[in-house]
Amino acid sequence: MNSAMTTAGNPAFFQPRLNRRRWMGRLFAWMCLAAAIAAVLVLAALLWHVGRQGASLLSVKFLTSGESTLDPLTSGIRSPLWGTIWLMGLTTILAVPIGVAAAIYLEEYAPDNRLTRFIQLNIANLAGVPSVVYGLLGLTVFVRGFALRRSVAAGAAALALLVLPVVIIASREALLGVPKSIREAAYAVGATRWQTIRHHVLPAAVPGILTGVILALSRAIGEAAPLIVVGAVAYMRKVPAGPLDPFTALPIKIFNWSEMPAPEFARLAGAAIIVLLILLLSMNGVAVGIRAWQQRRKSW
Amino acid sequence: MTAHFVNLLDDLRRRSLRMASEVEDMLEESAEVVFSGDKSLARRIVARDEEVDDEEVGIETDVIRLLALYQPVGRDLRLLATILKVNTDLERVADGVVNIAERAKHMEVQVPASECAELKQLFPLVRAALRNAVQSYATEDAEAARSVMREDAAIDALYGQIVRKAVSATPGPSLSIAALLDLLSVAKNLERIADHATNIAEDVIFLTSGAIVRHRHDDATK
Amino acid sequence: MTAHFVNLLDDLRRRSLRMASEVEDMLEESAEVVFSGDKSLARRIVARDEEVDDEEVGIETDVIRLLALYQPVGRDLRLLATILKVNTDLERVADGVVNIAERAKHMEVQVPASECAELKQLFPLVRAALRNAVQSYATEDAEAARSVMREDAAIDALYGQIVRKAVSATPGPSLSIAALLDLLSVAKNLERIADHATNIAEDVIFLTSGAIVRHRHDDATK
Amino acid sequence: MRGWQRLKEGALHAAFFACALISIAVTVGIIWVLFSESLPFFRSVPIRDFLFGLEWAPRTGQAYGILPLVCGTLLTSVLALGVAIPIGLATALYMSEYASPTVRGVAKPVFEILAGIPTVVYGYFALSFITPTLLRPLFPTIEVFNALSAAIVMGVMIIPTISSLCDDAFRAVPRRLREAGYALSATKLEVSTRIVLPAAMSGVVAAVLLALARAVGETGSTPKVSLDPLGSTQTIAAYIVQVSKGDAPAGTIEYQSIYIVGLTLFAITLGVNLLAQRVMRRFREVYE
Amino acid sequence: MVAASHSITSDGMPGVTIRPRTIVAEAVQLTTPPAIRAVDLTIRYGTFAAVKNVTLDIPPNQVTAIIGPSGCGKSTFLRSMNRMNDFVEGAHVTGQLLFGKEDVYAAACDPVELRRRVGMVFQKPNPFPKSIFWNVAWGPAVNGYRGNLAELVEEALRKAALWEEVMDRLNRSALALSGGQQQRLCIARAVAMQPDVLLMDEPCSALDPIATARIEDLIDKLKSQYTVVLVTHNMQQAARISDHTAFMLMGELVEVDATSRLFTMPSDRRTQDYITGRFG
Amino acid sequence: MVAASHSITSDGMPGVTIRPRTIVAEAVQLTTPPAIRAVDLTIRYGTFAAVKNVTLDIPPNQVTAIIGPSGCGKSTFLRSMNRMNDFVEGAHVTGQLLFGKEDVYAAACDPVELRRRVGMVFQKPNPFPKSIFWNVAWGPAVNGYRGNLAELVEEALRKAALWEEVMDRLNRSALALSGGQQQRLCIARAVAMQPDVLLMDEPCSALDPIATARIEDLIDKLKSQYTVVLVTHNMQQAARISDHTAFMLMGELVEVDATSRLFTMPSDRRTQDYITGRFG
Repeated sequence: MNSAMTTAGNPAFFQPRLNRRRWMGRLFAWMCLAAAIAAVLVLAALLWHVGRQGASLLSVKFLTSGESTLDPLTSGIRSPLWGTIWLMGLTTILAVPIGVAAAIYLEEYAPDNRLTRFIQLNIANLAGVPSVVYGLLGLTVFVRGFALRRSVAAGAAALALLVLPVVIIASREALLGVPKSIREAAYAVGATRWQTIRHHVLPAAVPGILTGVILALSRAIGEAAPLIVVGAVAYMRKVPAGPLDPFTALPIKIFNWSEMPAPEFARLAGAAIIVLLILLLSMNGVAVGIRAWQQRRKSW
Repeated sequence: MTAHFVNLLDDLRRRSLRMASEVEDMLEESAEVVFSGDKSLARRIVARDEEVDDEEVGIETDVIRLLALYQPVGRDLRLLATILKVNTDLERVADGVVNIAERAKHMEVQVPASECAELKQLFPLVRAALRNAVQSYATEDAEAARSVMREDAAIDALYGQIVRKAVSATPGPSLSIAALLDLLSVAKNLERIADHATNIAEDVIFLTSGAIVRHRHDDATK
Repeated sequence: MTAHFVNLLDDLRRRSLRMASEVEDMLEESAEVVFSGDKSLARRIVARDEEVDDEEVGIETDVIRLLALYQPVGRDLRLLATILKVNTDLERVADGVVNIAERAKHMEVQVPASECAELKQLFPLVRAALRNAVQSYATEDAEAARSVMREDAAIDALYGQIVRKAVSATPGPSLSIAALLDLLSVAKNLERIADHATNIAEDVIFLTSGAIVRHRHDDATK
Repeated sequence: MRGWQRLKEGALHAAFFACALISIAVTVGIIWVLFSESLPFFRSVPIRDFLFGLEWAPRTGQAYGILPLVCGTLLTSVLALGVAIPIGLATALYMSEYASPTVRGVAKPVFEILAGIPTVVYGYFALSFITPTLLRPLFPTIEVFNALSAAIVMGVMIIPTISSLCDDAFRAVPRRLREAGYALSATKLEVSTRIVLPAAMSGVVAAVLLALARAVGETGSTPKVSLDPLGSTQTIAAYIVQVSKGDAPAGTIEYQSIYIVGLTLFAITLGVNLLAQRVMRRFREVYE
Repeated sequence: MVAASHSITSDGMPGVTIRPRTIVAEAVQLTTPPAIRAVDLTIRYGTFAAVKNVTLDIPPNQVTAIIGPSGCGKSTFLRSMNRMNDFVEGAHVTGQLLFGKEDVYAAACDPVELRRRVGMVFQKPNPFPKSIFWNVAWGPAVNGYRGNLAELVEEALRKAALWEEVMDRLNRSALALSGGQQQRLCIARAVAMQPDVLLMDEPCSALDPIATARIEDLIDKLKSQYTVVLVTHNMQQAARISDHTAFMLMGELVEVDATSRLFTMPSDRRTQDYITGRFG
Repeated sequence: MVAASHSITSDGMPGVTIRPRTIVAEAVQLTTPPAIRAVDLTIRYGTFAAVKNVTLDIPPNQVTAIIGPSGCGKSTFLRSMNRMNDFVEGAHVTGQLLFGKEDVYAAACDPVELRRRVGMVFQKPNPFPKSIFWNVAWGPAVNGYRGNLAELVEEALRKAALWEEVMDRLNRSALALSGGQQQRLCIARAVAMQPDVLLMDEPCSALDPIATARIEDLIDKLKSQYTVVLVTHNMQQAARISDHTAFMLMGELVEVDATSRLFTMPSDRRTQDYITGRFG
């Protein structure tokens, strides 16, 4: 390095103290790792605790039988499970088409004006509104206003409104991820706006939209508060036969059981949680899978 | 755009070679004029020179154009520079040929054969020099170019002989001063044409090796 | 990198102008040799020509280098092309000057003053032509260049006069054929130097306007 | 464009626009519902008492001061942030700066699972594990429904929110900035804390605010008013759930109170969210 | 409608089929009428005029390059020719832009139809994330091409000098191609629409010198069949491949000339300064 | 550790401080010892050899350009000189890379210390999102600079020909500068560390021709004080600014020569083909 040519300045002015810096760096890295591990440990503790409480109660019978008032430990989760399935189905049907359509409008059609900016700001805020408030909205509008009473439809409608902003935001992100150059390419070969969206933008965004939708639903599946407010019943043996029937749902049952003082209810809650978590994990798994597949495919 | 440029460069090189063979032709014809006194042929040579002049300007314009548009480097640049230099030399050769033809045209009184012997020797030598130089240019053969440069000495010697003979000549009725001057002028022009042939050979060496050997013949011809 | 290139280009141009004034100097000195017969001066001219030769090669190398490295366009390219062409002409002028000095050196028998009258006229004309051409090159003045081209006719006329006088001369003890030939050779070289001056003027017109006016003096000098 | 094509384009445009307007309808709905249902509340309770009253006892029908509820909510949330910020931030730094791609590939989904676990599960975890197993040995006087365990659980619950948003913010810092740091003879620690962290600071702040909003909005534990974390507190969301569970008949003051309390919650979260969005926008401007 | 695209005249709008070759030359100094003619064209973004009073003829079947420093408006000008600026918020055009006899900015002009006839190639290769075949075939298919799609695709790929390289993997994803191949695919895609004019917006700026050379060779070949307008900030590229060069500066057209003339004898001082790098 | 850095000998490793000026010139043909010397250097990513057996001397206080087609290994080679390749997963180096007398890849060499003496400028301008002042001052501050920071910043900005433009807004964000100014700021930032060598990885590829010209002028000025190694895929740029040019192809060093020689008389056929664009 030819110190003869270090004409600029005096290197003696530097005091890099490399050893100290190296040591600090290592310490910091270990601290960060410890924090990450702590977070994972909590998850492990939670799973371990839930598993210890509920695993022994799990069986096919647990899924298919109703709640027993005589012996709590023979109770099953037939009606809350079906209630949850009903809720998810209806929520998807209500929220996804509207959410995706709104996202398409905002990304592909909307001019950059005040109304658009207001809609965007509004959606971002809706996403942050506590779920309980959606419960209140559902209670007033659907349960009483539309006279749906305390039905699956009312609960699903409230949940649909709850996930709508999340679906819109996720879909917008997915649409935004489709490069502008693809749209330009399509327009440049004489395609109309809808042709461009239909053939290029949507297909490219579908994995992202799907991931977003699944994650939004997996948020909805665990919500208890809005359903309680809308008026899901805590105790019910029947399975809803139609959208206007009363219902209960897994999280409500868990909430209900976990507040009971008797220890056997804690075990029941644990078992129900395992079922709920398995549902959730499989949905998450699908979403993660789609994302991984999409990232491998996407190379623009 | 390389393909396009390569074609353009090749076209230009071929144009330059065509001009070279045109000039060779003219030199051949000028010998005929000198020894036969064919005046119409002399006029044709003058006319051909005008074409050569036009072609010289055309080639030079194209060299500048290619330099501006394609910004060549390496061998391409050397080739363009060579074409430019050879171009100038060829134009000067053509000018020399015209001079010879003009002289020959008004050689009213024919130079006696005895005085012409060396000139008759000089013509083929110069023609060979030019032909070989052009040949080395066409084939980009540095060895051939070096032999052209070596042979220039013989031409210079022969020219010196002609001059010495003229200086010691006695002008008289059979050999007017005018005729003597014409003869010397033809010889001088031939000698200069051979110089231009040498220049072309030098340019060929530049083309093949990038070395400028002008004014350094001793090294180059080795 | 423009700043750097602009400096290099300017350096090269100044080098070319320095070479031009060197050659002008040599021409001036050669007149002295012719009319005073100063043999040591003649030798100095020959020595200076070697420097000019080296400088010519140097400038040409640099032109090629700048073309390869900076790939100039527009006026920069025209300037480089002009430098290249002027360079060749200057070297030829120097060669002409050397020829004159060589001739003058062995002008054993001095040419009688009567025969020299026109030559004495010719020298300053040619010197003026070269000076004006170089001047127009230095100032990039197309108008001055055109006037150089117009003035070439006078030089050609004077040269014709010298030739005609020589042809009609009677060689005798006071005027040997050798002396006559020397005289004619000096005149011829001067005439060719003037031609090169005209070439330089043509190059200046190319530099300023991009037009190649060679072989088309009628249009250009208007 | 053919005629029918033009028509189709126009119709689709209108349909998409209508869908976008639904989101506004939802907001309008929320605000209208909250206001219209809570207005009758002020017929029986003066606004001054509501805003500045220090006691919240709707059952007894006398005290309707919102402050205890807000305090309870904020106490729980701030405690939760105290747990979540250091761990979340350190985790995010580890994930984005130190972890190898393999570790990342495993850890990232784990954190996503953590983020996806429903509130009820965390509530169950707090009630049946943290309080009896972890806290009771330390603080024997602790109540079953206490603020500390709620805060810890809430903190754990929002760790993934913070770490994931911060991780995104750190990764949005272009690689070339890190390279610039290393090329200036910096160590990894210096690059992480003095280039990446400041560059992503507004993203970090936005993440914290969003986490706060989430904490505020979540159901925690149940009644009583105190600033003692070992005692039980009541949060706003929990109050609404509690009243709804009890099936209060429409028209009663208790029923109206859940709307006014919901309005308060809505106002707080809206404020926090708007702030977060402002910060976020500034963060995005830096790189886009 | 263009001559070759007779398959799509079925929409019963024959009124749009004005063909440039039927014009009686109004510009007498031109032997052939210009393919595109801008008359006093000004393009504003809000209050900022990106292109100011540009009047320029684009001669048919030649390559016209537009050069100039960043932000000189060259790209905006190019994109005005097939109305890609429509997607830019607040863009506003005054003056005339004639494509043949038709005013591109007249109310009667349908941009979708226009873009079919004025193809475009972009700065970064932007193939669709589809197969190579469908990249080329999509445009014609969507526009109701009723001939043999496979033949059309082959022809377009041949014209884009890509056929040999991809003929045995037409069903593979276009994204697997190299950058240079992708850009040639984009050219093939544009060519498959049988346009009259090809607009190219810095088509090589994302490519390495070797891929660039291939694209340049290709453009040179294409100009016998298409009018090419090329925006580039690479002056050497403009010099190498264009027949005409227009120099723009701060939204104004400073000089337009035959390329060989502009690069040896620019008539405007600013052009001189720009091409010799003395600018700014 | 290297000679100039005697301030860090406090770590008790005096044995490493061999100083190059004590060498009895081992390479007799060189008047000055090379600033950097690669001896049979091979760099692998996994099993792929990006750089193969390169032996090259980088002469001090001159500009050495490395050219070659994409993927020829030129960037990898450059980044090996200050061990920026350390951050690439699976990179593996064999052979020697000598910075003065010190083997850069020896266990005793601390890359953090090395990078202080071998600065780097990247392809895209990458200023920190901090003020202009702190962009320049950050590196020295982190490395315990004990002089007057303000003076150092001014000197560095002056050297990078940026002082005049930013002197009255040192506290404004560096991101508000134009691309060309940002790149000069990055050069100032590197210069402020008082390095011996400046590595530049296509420093102008993201800039327009005008900004490029300014950076090139700047590099020309800097070479009197620094050894500059420049990777570029713009051959013209290498021609314009470098004193020496090395041509790499598929990881191998094909030819290295004085730039003017390489661009007029390349000795290798492949170099000839590459510089005249006949490659590939």
